[in-house]
Amino acid sequence: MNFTEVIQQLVNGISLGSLYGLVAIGYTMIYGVLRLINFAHGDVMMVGTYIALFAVTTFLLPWWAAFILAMVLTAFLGIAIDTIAYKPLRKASRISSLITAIGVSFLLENLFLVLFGGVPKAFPIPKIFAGNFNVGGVILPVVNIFAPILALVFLFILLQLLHHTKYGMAMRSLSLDIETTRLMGVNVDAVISLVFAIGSALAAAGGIMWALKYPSLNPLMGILPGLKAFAAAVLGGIGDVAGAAIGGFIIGISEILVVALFPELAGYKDALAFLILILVLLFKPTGIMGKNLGGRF
Amino acid sequence: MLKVNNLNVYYGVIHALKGISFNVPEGKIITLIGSNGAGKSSTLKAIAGLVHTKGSIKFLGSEIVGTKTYTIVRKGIAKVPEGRKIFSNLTILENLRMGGFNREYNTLERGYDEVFDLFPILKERAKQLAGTLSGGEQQMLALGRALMSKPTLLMLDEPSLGLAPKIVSEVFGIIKRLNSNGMTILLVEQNAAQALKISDYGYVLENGKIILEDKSSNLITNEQVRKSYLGEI
Amino acid sequence: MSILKCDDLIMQFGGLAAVNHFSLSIEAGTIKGLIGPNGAGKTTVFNMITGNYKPTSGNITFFNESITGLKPYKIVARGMARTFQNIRLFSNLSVLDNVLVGFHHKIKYKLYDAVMRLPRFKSEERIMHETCLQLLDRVGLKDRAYLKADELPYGDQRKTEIARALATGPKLLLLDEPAAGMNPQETTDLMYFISEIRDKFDVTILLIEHDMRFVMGLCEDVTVLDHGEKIAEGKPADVQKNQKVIVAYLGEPDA
Amino acid sequence: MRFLSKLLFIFTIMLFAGMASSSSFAKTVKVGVVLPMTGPIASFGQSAWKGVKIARSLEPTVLNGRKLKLILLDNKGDKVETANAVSRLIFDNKVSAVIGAVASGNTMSGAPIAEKAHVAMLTPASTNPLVTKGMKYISRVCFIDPFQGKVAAEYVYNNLHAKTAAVVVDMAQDYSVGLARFFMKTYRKLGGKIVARTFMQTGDVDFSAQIAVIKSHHPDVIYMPTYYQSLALFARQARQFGLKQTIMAGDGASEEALIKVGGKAVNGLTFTNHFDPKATATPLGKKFVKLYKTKYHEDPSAMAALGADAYFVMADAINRAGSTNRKKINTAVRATKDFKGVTGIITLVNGDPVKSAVIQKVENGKFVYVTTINP
Amino acid sequence: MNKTRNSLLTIAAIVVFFIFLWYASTHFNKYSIRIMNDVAIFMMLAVSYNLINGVTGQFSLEPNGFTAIGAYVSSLLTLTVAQKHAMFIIVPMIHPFDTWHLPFLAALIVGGLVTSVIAFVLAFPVFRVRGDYLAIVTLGFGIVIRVFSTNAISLTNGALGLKGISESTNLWWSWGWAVFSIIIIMRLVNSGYGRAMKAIRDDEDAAIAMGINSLKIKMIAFITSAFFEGVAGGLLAHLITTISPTLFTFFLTFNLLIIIVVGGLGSMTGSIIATVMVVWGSELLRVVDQPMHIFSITIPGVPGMRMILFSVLLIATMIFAREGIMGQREFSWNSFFNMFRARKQR
Repeated sequence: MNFTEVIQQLVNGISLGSLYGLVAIGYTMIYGVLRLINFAHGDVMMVGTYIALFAVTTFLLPWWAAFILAMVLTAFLGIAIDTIAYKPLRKASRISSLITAIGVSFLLENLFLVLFGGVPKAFPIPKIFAGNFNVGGVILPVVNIFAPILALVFLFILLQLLHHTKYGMAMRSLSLDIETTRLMGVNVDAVISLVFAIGSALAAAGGIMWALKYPSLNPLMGILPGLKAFAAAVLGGIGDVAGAAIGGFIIGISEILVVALFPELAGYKDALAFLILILVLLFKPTGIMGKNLGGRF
Repeated sequence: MLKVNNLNVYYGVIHALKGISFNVPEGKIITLIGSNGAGKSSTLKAIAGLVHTKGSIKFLGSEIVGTKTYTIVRKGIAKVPEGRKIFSNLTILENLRMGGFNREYNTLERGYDEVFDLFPILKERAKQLAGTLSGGEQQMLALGRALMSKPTLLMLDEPSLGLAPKIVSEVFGIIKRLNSNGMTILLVEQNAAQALKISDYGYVLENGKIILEDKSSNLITNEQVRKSYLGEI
Repeated sequence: MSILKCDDLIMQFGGLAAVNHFSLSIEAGTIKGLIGPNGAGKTTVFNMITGNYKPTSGNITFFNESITGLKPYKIVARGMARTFQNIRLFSNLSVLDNVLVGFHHKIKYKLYDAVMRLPRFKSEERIMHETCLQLLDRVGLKDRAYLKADELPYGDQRKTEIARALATGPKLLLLDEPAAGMNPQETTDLMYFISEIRDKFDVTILLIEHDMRFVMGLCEDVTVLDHGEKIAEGKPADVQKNQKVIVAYLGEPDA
Repeated sequence: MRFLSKLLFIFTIMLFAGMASSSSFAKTVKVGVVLPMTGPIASFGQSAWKGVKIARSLEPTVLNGRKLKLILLDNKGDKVETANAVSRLIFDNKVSAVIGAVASGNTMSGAPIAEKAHVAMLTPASTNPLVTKGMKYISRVCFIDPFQGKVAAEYVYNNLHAKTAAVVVDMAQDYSVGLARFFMKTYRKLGGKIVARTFMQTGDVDFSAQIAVIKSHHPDVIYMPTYYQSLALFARQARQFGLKQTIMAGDGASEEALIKVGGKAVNGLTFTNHFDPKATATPLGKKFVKLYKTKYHEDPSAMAALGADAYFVMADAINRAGSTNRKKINTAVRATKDFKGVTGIITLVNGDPVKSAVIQKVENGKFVYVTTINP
Repeated sequence: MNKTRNSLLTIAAIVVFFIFLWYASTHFNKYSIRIMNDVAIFMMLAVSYNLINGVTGQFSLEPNGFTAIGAYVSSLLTLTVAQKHAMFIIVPMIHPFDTWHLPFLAALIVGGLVTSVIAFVLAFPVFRVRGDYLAIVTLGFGIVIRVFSTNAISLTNGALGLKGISESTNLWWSWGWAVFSIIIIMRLVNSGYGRAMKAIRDDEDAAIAMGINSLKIKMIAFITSAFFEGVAGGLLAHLITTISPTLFTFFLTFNLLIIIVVGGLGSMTGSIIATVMVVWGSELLRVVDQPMHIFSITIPGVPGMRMILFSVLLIATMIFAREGIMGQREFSWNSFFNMFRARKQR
């Protein structure tokens, strides 16, 4: 493989990684606050892309309006899932909420299978995302550039939110000590809802990017990216937002590079995320960015 | 200002508070003393709405049993929790910001200034992570954080816990100063001598019941108080 | 004879010394109290002795053998057992099963004995059950043996926890605030209970307690801890009069 | 315990409902259908079921007016569920014959049950040669992998004059593995050269690495016998990264979604198929395509056509058997000769059809007919 | 006295059950027999899964991976040499595995043992840390196994899977193993080891403080689970006679999770009841996929409705009936008789 190709693959990897990263952020935030592995998160991403699809094809909205609408509606879906399925179980054992999360995941998948069928739906790509750049032989599809930029912009906004707004601070303090956060006069339930809203909206954003890059939608599309994003979240030190993004990049890049460098191992790609995860856990159980403090975010 | 009537708290099988009643008049320092496990912390938690409570707590005339903590805080009750519980991964300024969570944005700066006036050391280290502070500084931060919500009633849970004697007297000095500026204070302490010295009125708790109440100046010399602490048979 | 010796223990958490240059020695057959205000580092000392924490420096010897840094379950096998500050029973198990767990390290039958229900398993389990019921009888819990632990009243939960610790066959028993959350009557009962246990089971006891009446009435020897350091040691009556102790507890009257 | 009684109550209601639904219609002929309606391969089952339903509305009765009742069981694309479903149809619902399943692996887990019970099992789309091998009661209406692979190799070598080929194999699909193997065998025999072999997994969406490998070997053609989901995305990315060679595929490409998802990138994509809606030679096929289009506003996919053929062949066999006797039906199924079905003229030999393959191509966003290759 | 009575009753119940099996195997239709086989295998899986998840309280998501290992190992061992040579058409099987051939029972046991060994290797790093890591690693492990079985063609035949596996599993084998595994696991649970497992579940620190080597006990539970899950995988493979990587997705694990939670985490009796309910119930629920005729009203069938209903039931169970059917209680003859006695008195 020559230099151009390496660069080419690296760019591909970064753009794939940014999608994992966006989904992983939601995982990590929800885990940070509730210590809940939200298995339905990948399916929330799927729902987000379907909303965007219908907004564009059925309601004929311009793409940017459709994307915003999808993020907003998915945010409400996240809040609804939390309120209906997880909130009654706050004080129950963690395994109960985990199983509920699995149930929600099943429900979303099967509901969409029945409603919209298993045949993939094509996602219409707006003109501005359709083109390519060619930089010295390296072909850069617009989406591949746009996805990491968008991911970094969202990450930046989120970090600003976490560090410079009172609700962001409340999220950080919530992940450390719920009772004391209550004492500050914070409506903790509202903040948890906000966490679900942000996580879900980012998942929708990730899903839409996913659909722009791989414009084939089906109700089970969220499962594997969801699991890999989760691996990314753990890899980055679960609970750490920037870590989740980094974990996403690591997994995305290594998946692409391993296949590119060792084509014979292409089949093992899906196992890679988890093999990396197992290795990291062996040597640094708290993940790459994880500190051994109680603190998160 | 605060009227507690027949307050009961249960933790599973443990009946932690067995129907206690007391008053906190405006502008005073009231202290609850007693040995560990007597129910002092439970009382404060009950007032702050952190535990499931039976009975009545009236703050400025309105019933607050059953309301959410954030409503209670907005009404003007702040609590400095036992063991300080500062947010160690937030900076000092952010901790103060959390304390002033429901405060209008334009009054925040004034709030910071007030706290920094009281605790100059915090100003110097405003951008540091709170986890790097020493025990005494953490206690000051916790106190400052509580003040940020502009409380009319400040509750302190064991502010002297684990602090060196010199720092303890410093903290109590500040409490006294706050009071003289008009703040009503409900203080829970194991360090009875100090607490009684600065307070106006005291209640002695034992096993979830109030066994004694009197003016602090009287309690300080009371033999029974001494007994319940050092135990004499 | 001194059965437990702590030499110059230091325990640091992130640079902060929770326990500083702490030394202790316990004579066989005594009841020793470890007291001090909240946050003084008493539980940390316990956790070091029982192997939950590895001391930053210092040495712990038990029957003249070093147990510093040994895993907790290995220390139990050498004859030390503990209870917890806020009772930590196996809440879904019966009282009998809770106590039987205490016997675990003495089990000699192997996995296959258990699975095949070989005579060795049967006889050992039978003996264990009998011993256990006897133990429960001696601590007055026999009629509660088949109740679930979390269905017991508080006082009995405390007794069960002590019985469970006794089942491990300890020479040294560590009790972390046994009287916490008890009313005066229960506390008095517990005092008799503990001193009875010392005699019946021939154990040495080290206990942390806040209730001074309890400590003064029960302990033959008291060590006072404040800010991770030992500030006094001796007979309860002497310690009670110690000015440093009074200050630690009641605060400096004229600070 | 209250919870238990509630659940029991729910189950009791379901039992009654179940009995109610199975006890009516004495004069019908019951045929079971096992398809994946949920789960990872739900799209195939759903497509096939559409075809079956259209076919039934064209020919709802058999044996001079007895209604043919279809009992559809979902196998979730799972082997255990398939075995259960086939078993349930045969022993519980007492069907006269079974149609299904679609993926070869699933069909093979149900096949031994039908075989032992002497019930005809007719699969619309299981192309693996092993499905019918050594079986007396398992048949199919689709051609088999070796034939398709061979046809593709011959077409690529002879008609497209491609001397070198790269092959992309979906390691998770026995279908793909099989086709690739037979393609390569024939292609090499013809004198072609396989210059690159790359792998993927069902569900993969990113093919940039595979594309890079293929690109560096400059093949004349890319043979990618996978399903349309991967094909569409592969084609998009291949065109994006400047790979301009013709992509040759198998019948897995035949689904409108290929064009919808693939867009312009799939133009020129050529594939072997069971049938072409525009080149249906039989009257039945024309009727079917017409009705399908009015109902679903799109051309039937090969999967739908095969589903329909499975139904038609089965109905025809029941008519010829003249009874609902399971063995007789199977004999009739197996004796199908020159049946003018939707996908062509079907003659079964040992359960496998001898029938022509169609070469199709995508042009300007439409499937167009290229040629028919007879066996 | 009660003890002898109870063990006699247990033996009698087992005998009665096997007489029933004999009756079933000769009189029931094959569909019912198949469902009974499924129930037995799932029961075995559920009970062993419950050992690690419910009894020991370690949240693990391993069954699909372990079942796959057992299924592959035992199938590869029972397939004849000729079958293997005929089946591995892409790449021949690695020597000397292709020459090995064992009878059914031996193959099952070897399958279980191999699974146990892998469990040991996996558990060693994982049990060093507490918390959700076990769940994550075992979940990932399941995916690794699936990917491995698709790609290690020279060992597993890849996506083509294995076919023509002898249909050796019948009611005797499946229920024999199910009863055997239940007895073994119950005996384990009702021994000092089981008490230690429950102690770890309730409070690991306290358990360690009582002299329990928690790593060792967790290992015992995990490896025992693994063994029986491996054997169950073998039984499953020899029931449906064909296996391929897609058979062992985490849907299998989730199904089992549902079973043990609905039954009551930690209760073997609960798992047993719930297996029957879930496996049989999901077959019953098929009616909602089809048009229904109740009192001459026709409700059109929606294929897939079954899975939606299933998910909703699962969520509802967790919210409204978290304890499951049995909580942590177990069936015992004494309580059985007490139930009647109590009724009579009323």
